[in-house]
Amino acid sequence: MNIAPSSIPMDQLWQDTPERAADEPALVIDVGGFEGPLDLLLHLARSQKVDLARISVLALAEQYLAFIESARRVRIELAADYLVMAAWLAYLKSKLLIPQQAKGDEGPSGEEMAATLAFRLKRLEAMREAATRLINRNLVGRDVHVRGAPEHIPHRVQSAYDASLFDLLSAYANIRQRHAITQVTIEKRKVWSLSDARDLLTRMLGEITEWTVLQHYLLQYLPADDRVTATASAFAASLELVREGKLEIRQDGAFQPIYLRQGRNPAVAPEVVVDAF
Amino acid sequence: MPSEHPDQEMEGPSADQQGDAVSLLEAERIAEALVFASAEPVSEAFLAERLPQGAPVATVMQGLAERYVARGVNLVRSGDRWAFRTAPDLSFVIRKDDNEVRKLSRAALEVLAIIAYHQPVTRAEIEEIRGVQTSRGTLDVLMEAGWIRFRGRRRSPGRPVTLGTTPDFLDHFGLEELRDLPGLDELKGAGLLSGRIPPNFQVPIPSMSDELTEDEDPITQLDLEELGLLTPSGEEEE
Amino acid sequence: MPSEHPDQEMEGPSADQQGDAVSLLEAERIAEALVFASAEPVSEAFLAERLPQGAPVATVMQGLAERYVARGVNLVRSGDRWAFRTAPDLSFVIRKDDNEVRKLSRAALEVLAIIAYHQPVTRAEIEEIRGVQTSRGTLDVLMEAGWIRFRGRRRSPGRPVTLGTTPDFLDHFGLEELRDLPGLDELKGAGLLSGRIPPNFQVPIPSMSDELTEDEDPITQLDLEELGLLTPSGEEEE
Repeated sequence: MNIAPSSIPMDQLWQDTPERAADEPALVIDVGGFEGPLDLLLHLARSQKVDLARISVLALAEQYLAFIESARRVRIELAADYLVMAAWLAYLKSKLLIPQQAKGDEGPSGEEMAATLAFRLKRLEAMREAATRLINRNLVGRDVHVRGAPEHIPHRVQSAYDASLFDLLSAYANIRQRHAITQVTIEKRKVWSLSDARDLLTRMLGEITEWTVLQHYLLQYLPADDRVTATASAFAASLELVREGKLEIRQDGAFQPIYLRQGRNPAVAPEVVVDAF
Repeated sequence: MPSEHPDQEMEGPSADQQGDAVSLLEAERIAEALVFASAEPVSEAFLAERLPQGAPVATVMQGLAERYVARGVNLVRSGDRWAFRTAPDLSFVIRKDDNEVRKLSRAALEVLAIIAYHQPVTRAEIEEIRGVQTSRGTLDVLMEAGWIRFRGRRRSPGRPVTLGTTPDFLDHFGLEELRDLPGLDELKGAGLLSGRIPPNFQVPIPSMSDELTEDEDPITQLDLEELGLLTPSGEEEE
Repeated sequence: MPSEHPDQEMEGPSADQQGDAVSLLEAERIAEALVFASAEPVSEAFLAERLPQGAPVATVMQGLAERYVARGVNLVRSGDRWAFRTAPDLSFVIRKDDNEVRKLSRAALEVLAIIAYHQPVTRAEIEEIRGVQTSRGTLDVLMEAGWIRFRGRRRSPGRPVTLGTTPDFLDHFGLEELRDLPGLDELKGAGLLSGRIPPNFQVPIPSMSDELTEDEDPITQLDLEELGLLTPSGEEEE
């Protein structure tokens, strides 16, 4: 990767990066060449040397958590994606280890969540293979060649002018950006909130139909300095999400854990099909 | 016309056939000239406008393609466009100094594959499959190369824009149709091109113990170094 | 000497001939590909270096030239260099004007993009967005390309003319409707807009109907004449 966000040294990850505006996407840190937690998981899964369809998700989760722990022991700061995945896997692990309850409204079982994860890994691996097969085809300019001395350009002349949609959109983005950039207000990067975490998770795993006390797991993986602000912004963010109907909150009593789950008005259609099981 | 009965010419089947053969040959020559003269593929619509009235473009092109099948230059189809290309087995003789092939990053290639196999696909769906945000410089590189394009909008909340591949993608990767994407049918059959877990997707009940199974190794410090997360001299502080 | 014993065929002289025929065909294929892919006519010395050891270049090229003699493309020699050329009797199909598709200037692209996103838009509004004056020539080019049109007149002081895009615009850029133009998030996602834009930055959703908005009046024949777009006797093109 040669793109700016991934080339930021890891030790700067939790420091202030004032050149980043508030609406910049979350940092994608290329941990030793990995592109996100799913990529890392896929690598770990391969080291189990078994077919992805027969993989032990529990063992995989433990490997991942052990990996994150070792990184933390030597104070390596990891990108938020990796920590949120760790929280989710810790939660998944706890569900897999606790015998299945009969309660109907507890959302997907640990086994179903594990299946979702295995499916996503399998799908990512399949796309990797497809990409390899594509690039190994006979490519124009590498394996096969075009006429070296063309005599005409066979356009069906409807307009005497040519431009592509990409040209058009680039021109528009450029001109708008050139005039907007003068009014940029630089905001300090805020601590990532529960809703950030939720976005990250959605990206990694699809819509979470049952989230319960993930926050509890999440806090374990936050850097110590950020825990207080994260809790505060998490609460504010979750109220906002409730108002938008994207989240439901339940608390059984004062000082009891706060349960969260996807609301009735999700931003995108749920991806996890629980009915299939 | 070599017919002995000029006044019956229009009715005699052999005269028709002969006439057809002549005009078919002529149509082939014209198509050959048009496609040969162009570096980029030529659409059937473009050819149809220039071939003799009523010439069956598909038949003409099939015939021409057969003529070139064993030659050093082949006539290939991508979508509804045709192009002459050097035969793949001869790539070794043609060394172009200026490598015309764009070097794609691993991420860009992966995104391209996802767009090709899952199209029409939204950016959010690509990110869900890869589990990471698409970094800037990935989609625009693919658009600039002319391999992907905005297709339209999904009829779903938020009406997100969908992405798909272009005719140039087919040409560059030597595909006649999107159907010819390698392994497409298997992937479909395995349910790996859907956003949903196929009902037959089985995952064994995970073992309930913390112990590693026989075919697992514990993660060691060395592994972390291998993964590039730790420098070999990393100190353990806690 | 044609062998009468098929099982001895490999030893007879015809085997040599067969082998020669194979290697001659292979040499022809290689020469064919090399001449095809080269931007310049190819010298026999260049070919000799790349053909199989000892292949008779002159014979190979003669044979290849004969193969193409009645085709739509001929292999021609000038001096000791070889090149493919369209058959002289077919030069009429390669029309010169096919090459005369001009690339749109950056200014024209900008103006077209602003009209597409912000329509109905007046010339003054375009200038406000671009920060520079738009030359008359730029609008003329876009009109000539058939991508923009006068929509009407804004009901505001000076009654400025409003501009919009045409159906040909959608057709050319592969859009089904104006709403398919990507919005703010999608431009950002594709890496076209950077994240460093102010919070109040907006990308308009283009108006989706050809009908005039409430603050537009239809354009009349008289208006067009006033604008100098039509000579008084001119025909309306739309």
